Amino acid sequence: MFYTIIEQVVNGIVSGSVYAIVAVGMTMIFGVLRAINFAHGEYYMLGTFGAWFAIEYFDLPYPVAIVIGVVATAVIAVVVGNIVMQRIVGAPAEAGVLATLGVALILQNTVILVFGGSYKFFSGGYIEPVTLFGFTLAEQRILIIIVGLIVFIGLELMVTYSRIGKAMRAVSQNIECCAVVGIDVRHVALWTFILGAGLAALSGVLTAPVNVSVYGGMGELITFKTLPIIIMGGLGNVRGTFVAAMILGIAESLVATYVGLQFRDTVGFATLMLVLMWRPHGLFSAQARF
Amino acid sequence: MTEIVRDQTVTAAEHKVATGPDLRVPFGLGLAALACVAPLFLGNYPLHAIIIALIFLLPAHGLNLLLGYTGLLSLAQAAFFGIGAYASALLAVHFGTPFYVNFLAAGLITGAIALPLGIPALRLRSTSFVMCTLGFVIIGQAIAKNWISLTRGDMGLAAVPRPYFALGPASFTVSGTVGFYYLVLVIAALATLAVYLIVRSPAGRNMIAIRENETLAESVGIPTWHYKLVVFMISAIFAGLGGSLYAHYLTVVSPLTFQMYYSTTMLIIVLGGGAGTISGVIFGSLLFVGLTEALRVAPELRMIAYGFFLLALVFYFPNGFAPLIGRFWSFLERRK
Amino acid sequence: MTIELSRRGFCIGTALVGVQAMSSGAFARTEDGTVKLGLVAPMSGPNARYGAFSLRGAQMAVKEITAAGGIGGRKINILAGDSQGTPVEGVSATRRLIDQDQVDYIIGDVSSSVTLAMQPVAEDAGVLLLNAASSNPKITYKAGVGGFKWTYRNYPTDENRALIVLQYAAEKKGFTKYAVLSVDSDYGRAAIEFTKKYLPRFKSQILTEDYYKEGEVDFRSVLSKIRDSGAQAIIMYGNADSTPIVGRQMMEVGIAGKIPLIGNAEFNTEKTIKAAPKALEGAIEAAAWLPAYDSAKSKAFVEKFTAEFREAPNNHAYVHWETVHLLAKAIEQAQSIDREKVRAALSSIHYASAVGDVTFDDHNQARLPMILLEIENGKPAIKGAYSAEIDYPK
Amino acid sequence: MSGLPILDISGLCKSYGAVRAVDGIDLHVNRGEICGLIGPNGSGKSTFFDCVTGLAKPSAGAVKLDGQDITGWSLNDIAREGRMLRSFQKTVVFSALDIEENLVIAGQMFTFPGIWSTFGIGAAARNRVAALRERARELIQIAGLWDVRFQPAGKLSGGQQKLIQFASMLMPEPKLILLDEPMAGINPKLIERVVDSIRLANTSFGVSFLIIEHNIDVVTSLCKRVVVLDQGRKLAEGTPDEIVQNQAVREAYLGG
Repeated sequence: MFYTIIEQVVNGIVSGSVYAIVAVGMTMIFGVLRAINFAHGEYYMLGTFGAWFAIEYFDLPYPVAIVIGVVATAVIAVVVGNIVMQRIVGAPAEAGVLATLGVALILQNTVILVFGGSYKFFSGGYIEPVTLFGFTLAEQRILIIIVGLIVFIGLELMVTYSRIGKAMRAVSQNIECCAVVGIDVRHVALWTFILGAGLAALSGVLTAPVNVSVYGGMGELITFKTLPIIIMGGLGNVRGTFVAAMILGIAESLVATYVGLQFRDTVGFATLMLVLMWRPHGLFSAQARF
Repeated sequence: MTEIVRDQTVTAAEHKVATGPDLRVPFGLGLAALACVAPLFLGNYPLHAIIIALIFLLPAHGLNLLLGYTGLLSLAQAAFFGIGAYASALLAVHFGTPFYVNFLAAGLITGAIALPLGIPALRLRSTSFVMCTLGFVIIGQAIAKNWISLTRGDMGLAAVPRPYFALGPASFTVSGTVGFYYLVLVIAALATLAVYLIVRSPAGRNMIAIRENETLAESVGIPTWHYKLVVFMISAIFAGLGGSLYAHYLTVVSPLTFQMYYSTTMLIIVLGGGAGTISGVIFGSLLFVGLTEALRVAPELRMIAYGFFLLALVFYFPNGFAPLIGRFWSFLERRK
Repeated sequence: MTIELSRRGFCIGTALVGVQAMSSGAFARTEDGTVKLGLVAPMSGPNARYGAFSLRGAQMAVKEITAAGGIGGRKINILAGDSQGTPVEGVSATRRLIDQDQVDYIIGDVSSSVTLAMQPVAEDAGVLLLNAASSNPKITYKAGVGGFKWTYRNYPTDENRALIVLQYAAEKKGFTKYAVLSVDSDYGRAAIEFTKKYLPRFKSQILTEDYYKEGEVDFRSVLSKIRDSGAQAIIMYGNADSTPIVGRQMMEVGIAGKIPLIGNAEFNTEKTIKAAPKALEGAIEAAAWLPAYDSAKSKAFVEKFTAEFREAPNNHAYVHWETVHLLAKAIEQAQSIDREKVRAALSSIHYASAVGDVTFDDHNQARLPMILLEIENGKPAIKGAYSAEIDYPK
Repeated sequence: MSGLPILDISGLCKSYGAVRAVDGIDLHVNRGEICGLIGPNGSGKSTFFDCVTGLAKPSAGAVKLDGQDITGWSLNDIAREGRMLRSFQKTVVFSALDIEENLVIAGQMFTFPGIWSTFGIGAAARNRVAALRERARELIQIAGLWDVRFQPAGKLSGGQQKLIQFASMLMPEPKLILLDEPMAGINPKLIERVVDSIRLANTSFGVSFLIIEHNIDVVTSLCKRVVVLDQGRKLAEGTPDEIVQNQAVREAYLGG
């Protein structure tokens, strides 16, 4: 019994790490752009497709495919960022929802148009199971947890020490003041968006080996998983998002075990609504951004 | 939250009426007459498209009251649409009640469910509120899937009967596209009238005040929270009524009715037509359905084109396409 | 000024397309003898992964028929309609095909709730609706003598499948304790419903019951639970794209090779087995068709499809390919494209499909052989083909 | 000018975490009086206003309006039930609506008995609105905004918006008005007009006022009694002359 619970918690942490990498990008984008990005899962999908393409068509090894997936997504993010995301800075919330939905439709269905709608098999990565402290995991999952930690530490360092990181923090705290002190808000918005999209792509490429199936519409689910996390984590709050992702991962895992897998996808929004009833501003105050 | 300037507010419209000869009344009457005779020259498929547009018009009217007039962005319309569809279908399938009973019950049940949901949700601000309303859709779907004894789960409720009316010994069933078209047309017209009356009432003015500046509205004594709750409920009732029509028209209700798709569709209709205007929403629903159907010409490019349409809408027509109609009027008046 | 112009242009353009699309209906029917066939399937959005194969399969069949000189000299023209897997879109697509494109026959949809919504539309228009991939039993409960005389289904229902799988697992393998892991859709739920109906007959029981959402990627928790539950096999009625994920994660939690999968979710394709060979070993499946099926017609289909699309066909590709051929045969036998005659021909058809003889019962439900297979040494081994009459609810 | 004070505040506190923005203030406004409230920036004036008018919940203390305890009431209840209205520091009007609509909205909740009756479309509702419109036009004329009455309020100058806001508050015949820096950011020429309007409202309509204002000339000319706040506490109270002479007040302003 006890072992089962511990094992499920470990399972939760594994899926929580995946959510964390995706959600952290989305929450940063929200912090700077103040827009809920309904297209965020699509960058996850693009990353996966980029890597799949590299492996399937050019027979490249998986580590190279990771780079290609992330870079390809970043390039697309530059285009989307310039054409769309920069322009929704300061627009009302519903404009952001519509614009990002539009982007999601375009990206998703363009991939379906180019590669066909059917699902593909992703055949890279390190899928052999290893046993660690009595728990069996695919090597890839250990990689995901490690990358998750690196991303978290890296982001913390970036927003504390680097120039662009400080600017991101500044913009997320007070957009009017930034214009006054000479921070180019649009520039910061673009870079935050590219970083966020890149992280989503990284998460996609890293999970592809364990998730195997790759298809154009796969991003939607990720978007819906991520939304409650970023709200719970306090919009724009990186640390809060990490904790919320872990909480959701573990809660989902326990619900899948003790209640039923069919309720798993409801956990995110159900937890969110309970949390909001208790603390209307999320678990972690949105004030403590980044 | 809503900084878009909606230039066609009630007052502006009122003064326009005062300032010059109004072409919109004859034009509106002409359009209504056209709608009445449409089945004479339209085939089943265009009629079907109009029926869908008119069904979607109901939840869109509801969302317009909420977003366009009160300034609250909600994605919950799909949840209430689904509740209305299920309520209506369950009544029809289990009890064989006549259409008007199902239809009204769907509205009442949806409103009754919206009230307790709105109380906690409306305490939330902006993004949290949006996500909470999206949560209603997701959780609604989970309930529809798992409360099998009531909803039959994923198997859905099939063979929902065509709308029938019973008055004493006489009964009458609406079948066929043309019959349904007239039924939906009448209901949509009544719904539009209802929205018009709400918007023109003193309450409508208070709603606009809340949209413009909530704190200021509070400071002049408007109980904003109560208004938001009432409007949330009204918008849910509209969605529920739309769901009822949907159930009787498509004859199938499944958990798929609880989909973000419907919420975003309503949002696109309202913003595409012009939030905060009634004619805009009517125009928006026809435009939306016309566009998605027209794009069937190229199935594989359809959703991509639709995505670009959304971007164009956001960036080039932030007030929707309704201001274009306004420009059309002033163009006509200049010609005279 | 330029912006103004282009905006106006855009609007007029949209309006024109709209008008063109709307003002149809009045066209005279072109009686040039062409067979107009509509295909409704999800082609955009997340459900496109099921629709893509359907269209390809159907298109390939049309190509073959055209290459062979058409149906008794008649050309065949296929028109696609996107349903997005949503009833309202499916009905719109169907209406368009019927009223605008004037098709006489429609094949579709994959999703059962879309098909259910299409049924009354086809019935009202008197257009033949031939379903090739929905398994909800209600579709043919309501068809033929059940009501909708224009609906036919060339696809097995879940009921037969559930019985055959359970019987084989109990009698040949001696399993009595099962865990359920099926897709949370009408398909997955209904199959388990029927399985439960037959459980007492084999003195078996279900220990755990879980349904996964389409597109689910994380099964570790539920698989760990199944591992600890003492189940002897996992009953899985699911979507093909989930099988490799489940397989890989079975390997992770250490039940691969110990607890086999039984049911139906394309356990048998080469790629799936390659994704998780150890987990799929011993899997038992009841399939309408499988790529490795040993018949000349089936093998030729797989070869041709792979050559054409650089991808191996799946079940949806096959059923749609076969259904187009089935329809062509009916039209040929009717020696007419008159819908009523074709319908009559279909009711009495004897069609030799790649897996066996196809006939229709009085509910317009195809009597189809179901192939039972087991994965042995990384290859599907066919254990027999079963066919059973359906007990329609009175 | 006898009897109970119209507004009686005792021991009002408001703390944000460890910070006590308002720290036990006692204050009253007599019936028919114009009372001034001054203090250096950050002395807690606005927080005090927010707590009194229900925009913020006070941590401790009591607020009595016309003898009735209104502590913890919401902003709209205080406005509607108590007829105590307030203005905001940043000028606020319903910017997309014209002046007349602004005023009608400001009066609606005082003529309709409840929120359900506002959904009414019958003659009763229409008559009520017509009466409001009538009064609105009068006030617009008094405020000298007749020429711009059909323009969206947001398009008007800051001073004109202040006048609209002031006229809005007169719509329901209030007992007491709390003004938060009514002269901030308006054209010196208009100051005279606003001062006159306040005086007129006080004398003709019998409205009592509590005014936060930095412009000491305005305070001296309008108020008979001035209260000074500093660091969340009441520092001094008296006639304008007494306050100007007060040593502690001078220190607070110069030293702060």
